[in-house]
Amino acid sequence: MTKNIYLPEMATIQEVIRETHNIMTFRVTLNNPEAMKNFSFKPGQVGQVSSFGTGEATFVINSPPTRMDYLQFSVMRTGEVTSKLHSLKAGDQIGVRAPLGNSFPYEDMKGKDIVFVGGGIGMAPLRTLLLFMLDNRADYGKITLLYGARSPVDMAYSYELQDWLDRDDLDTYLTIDAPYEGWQHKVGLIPNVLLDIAPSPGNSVAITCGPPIMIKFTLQALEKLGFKDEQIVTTLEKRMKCGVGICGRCNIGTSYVCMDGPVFTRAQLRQLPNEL
Amino acid sequence: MPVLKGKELRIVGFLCNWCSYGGADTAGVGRFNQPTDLRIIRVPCSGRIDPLFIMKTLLNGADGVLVSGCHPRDCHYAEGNFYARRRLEVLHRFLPILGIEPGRFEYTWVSASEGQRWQQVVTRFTEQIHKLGPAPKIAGPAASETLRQMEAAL
Amino acid sequence: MKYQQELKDSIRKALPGLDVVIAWSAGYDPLHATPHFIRREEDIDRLEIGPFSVHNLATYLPGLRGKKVGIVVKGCDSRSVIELLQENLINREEVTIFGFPCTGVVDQTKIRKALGHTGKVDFCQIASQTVVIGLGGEEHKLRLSKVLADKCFSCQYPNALISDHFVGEKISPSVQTEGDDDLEAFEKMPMDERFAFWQKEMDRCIRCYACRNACPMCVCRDHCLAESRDPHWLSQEDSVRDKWMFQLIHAYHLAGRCTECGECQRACPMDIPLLLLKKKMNKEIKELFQYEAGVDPEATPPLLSFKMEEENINEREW
Amino acid sequence: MAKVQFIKSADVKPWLAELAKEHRVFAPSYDGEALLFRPFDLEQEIILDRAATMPPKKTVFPQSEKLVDFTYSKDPENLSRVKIDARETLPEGSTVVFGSRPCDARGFTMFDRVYLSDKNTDIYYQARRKNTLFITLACRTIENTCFCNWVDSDPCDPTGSDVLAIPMNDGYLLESVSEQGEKLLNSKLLADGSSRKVEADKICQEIAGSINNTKDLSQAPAKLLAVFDNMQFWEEVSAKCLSCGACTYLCPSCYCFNITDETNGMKGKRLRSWDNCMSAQFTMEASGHNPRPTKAHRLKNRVGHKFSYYPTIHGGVISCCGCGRCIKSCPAGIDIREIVLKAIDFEPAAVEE
Repeated sequence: MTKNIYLPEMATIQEVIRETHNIMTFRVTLNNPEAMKNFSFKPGQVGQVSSFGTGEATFVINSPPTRMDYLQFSVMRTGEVTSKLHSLKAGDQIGVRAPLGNSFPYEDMKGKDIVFVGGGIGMAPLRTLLLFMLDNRADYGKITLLYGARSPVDMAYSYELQDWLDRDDLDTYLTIDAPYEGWQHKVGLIPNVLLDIAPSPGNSVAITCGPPIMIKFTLQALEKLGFKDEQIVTTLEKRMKCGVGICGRCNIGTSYVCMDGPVFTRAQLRQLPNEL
Repeated sequence: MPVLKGKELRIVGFLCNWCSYGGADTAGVGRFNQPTDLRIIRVPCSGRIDPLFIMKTLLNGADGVLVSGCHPRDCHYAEGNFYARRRLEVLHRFLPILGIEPGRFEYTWVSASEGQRWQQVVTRFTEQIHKLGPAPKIAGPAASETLRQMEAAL
Repeated sequence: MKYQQELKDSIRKALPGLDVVIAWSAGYDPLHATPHFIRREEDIDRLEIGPFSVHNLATYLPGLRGKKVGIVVKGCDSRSVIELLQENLINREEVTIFGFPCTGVVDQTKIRKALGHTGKVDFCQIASQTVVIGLGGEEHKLRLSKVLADKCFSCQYPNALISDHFVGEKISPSVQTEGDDDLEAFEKMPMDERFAFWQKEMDRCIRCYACRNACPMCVCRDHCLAESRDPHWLSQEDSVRDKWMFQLIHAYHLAGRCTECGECQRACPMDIPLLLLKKKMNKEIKELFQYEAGVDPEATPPLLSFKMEEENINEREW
Repeated sequence: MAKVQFIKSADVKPWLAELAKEHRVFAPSYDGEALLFRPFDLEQEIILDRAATMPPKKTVFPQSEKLVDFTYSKDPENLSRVKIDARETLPEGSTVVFGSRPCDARGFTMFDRVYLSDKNTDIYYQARRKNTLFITLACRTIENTCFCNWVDSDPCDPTGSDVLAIPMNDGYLLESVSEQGEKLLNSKLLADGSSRKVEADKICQEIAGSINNTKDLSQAPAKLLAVFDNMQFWEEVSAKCLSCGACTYLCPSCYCFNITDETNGMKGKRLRSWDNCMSAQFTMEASGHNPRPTKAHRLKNRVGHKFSYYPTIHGGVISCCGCGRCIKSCPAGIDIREIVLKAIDFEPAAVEE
């Protein structure tokens, strides 16, 4: 029997974490124990999460494949589906169609230094890869994380940040846009802070994700630091419905973000027509 | 208890908060006998009623729609019902082109103190709808599902 | 069209001060014209006006705000321009209006109906009152009056009601009555037949919204509630109820604003008689408020105003 | 070896009535002024001498179909818990479409490459596609808007059909194309047609000769990409576009859709319904950002998808079957042929300034 690509797996929300005023994190398990046990994905892959009656929306699975107690999705409230999801609580039922899309080229990154640059909710896709790498620490060189948000209260995963800061095998920098009482980390826009930190492009890969305006200037900063197009990885977002390359809306020329993405290197992006 | 004999019909009433809803309340407090076919939706003002509410109600299978607001010059918001009057009159005249009998939709004014008048309005409108009988229904699975749900809600 | 050259000259003179002039040119076959956007001198030569100039070009105006736009209008189109001005949806100083005396436009559906099908038209000539159409090697003659759009028979405004440049001599409205009054006939039908009629007609709607997008007064464009999830007026189901409801939304949002240009019905690829709903609405508006949309740039549409005592509303009678 | 049968014109309806005992049968007949593929009815006049207003797209790809049925129910153990039961709803039964045109039937082959790819199978589409048979009528009249010969097809093209019917003066020569099609040709109303094969071939040749000159579109994929960033080009060709969905919804090869949920009380359904890239909502993101904000961007995608992206992905096959309905039914008279040719002929102006 061919799999029905549109029928979600029923899943239960195990835990809801309020990250910021508009971001909530959901830890979910598939109801079918067999399906949960056999579930496998690669860092960077996404899922279509549905609240039945409202619809589906696309989120990255931001827990790493190395920690399979639950699948984690972080949801920023922007539209109809995300608002509905924000009203859900532990024990509620949702639908999940996952994994979808491509993943970060984590195999190619082995042995390299890694620079993560995340802004706001853009930290979610980085988190899956970051944790995956930390769980396979020996495979990678120096890992640097720069995570920025508007203000301390806009920082997601705040409960994990101290761990990351404390780790010896991870250089973590946090930044906020404007000074804030009690803030002990960097202040300034992500691209500027990135130039300050000035990670060496030598044997590095930079992975960046965040709002479009931040991406734009971060790419410029990376270029200034000497990162080549092949060394920069980012993720794209588009309105998606089917998630499997059929419904026809997420294409940029011949590339379908839901199938060929969401992860692209800057070199690949340059090959695409300009329609972001 | 229904005043009228036979099966209840689906009648929807859009009542303004300040006058007619109060009027209906007054009628209730005064224990005036009224038919029970009417389901009331309270709105802030008759001027809030988009005529499309009424069209959608009728297309979804209601047998009748009654709108009641404050008497002209008595609107809580000064002029809401003046606008409403124009819109509703246009709708009243437009509906027959769709094959919906003119009497299935009426609008009137009842103040909060007019419990007696409310009783008369409801009774008269319900009688009028019963005379017309159940409204013709749109065929098709989507429409019948709505009807089934509506039936269950009554 | 005898004023065509004069119109071209007039446009040529004005073009340097304008970003674009919207007119018509020949379409994909001899039976069709198409909107023509004149940006350069050489584009002017392709301009053609005549009985195939069916499109109401006023539809494009709200989307071109901020540009200096010239527009060629038939009498009926000029009413849409006036209505847009009335509602402050376009700026008078940005629009240059070219008018001409219109002697009527054809209704493609009527031609198709008369000839069976019009897939292979070789040529079409219109001489005085006769249309000669070459169809797959055969020649067909039709009386022009048989294929003119219904709206042309009752046309009160053959000359643009508002214009900066008017070419040709103004003509007086023709008082032909050859067109059937389909609304009157329809209103003789019993209620249950009307109800059944709409169910049947609306069933073939494909929800392409050509009716809406061709309508010069449907100015919400990309923000139409037909596609809104919140509020959720319409479902995505393929149901007569939703399709019909959309037409009621369209009709009611045009109450007191519709100039009866007929673009909704002309644009409908399924030939659904949508104009009937608008005609009915306009008839009632006219009776109630003695108002016609798009005639007076200073007038306020009737549903945007009120009178303490309405002469023609006797709601207390019920 | 294909089965070749002959049917007299007068026997067509009785034959369809026979087929209707086993299948849902659709044939073109008038609904108002629109010629549509409607359920076969002996009382209805079948119109075969002109192209239908709309292709028989709905038979395989309904305007709106249910993907999932779901029901909410309170957990009796714990009333604050709501259980959801979601199940798929697959289409059943078989369908025969009579009188589709070669372009109509070929349109579904554009769907096939996407819906039944090696990566994914759309089982709803698959169920209908497998059980829908096309008895396609070769075209004797070539309309002004026809251009199937530009896109590697012709008026007698059997691609995507199960039976090809060639109109003769006294009836139709029926040639099976697929095995399933062959099974349809067993009626007593049909007679062996092999003796008339030569005559039919001649008719096909005549038709092919009468079609407008073909155009070479092999440069289209590259040329359309070359003008991708030239917004002035796209603004000019899309100036008269009204951004409605008539072209896409009448297109035999436009396959995009939307997925939405509808609820009614404790029950609901997930629907897949036609969507079109001409609509601003198509790519509108929840944040308010729209990668295709104007009609110029959207028309570019439609033309680009058909004549550039799809052929690039799918071995050069243009995702347009040349039926011309988008031209004929466009309320603004946009001619897609003109746009493609304009892009092919477009020479970037010599370096300015």
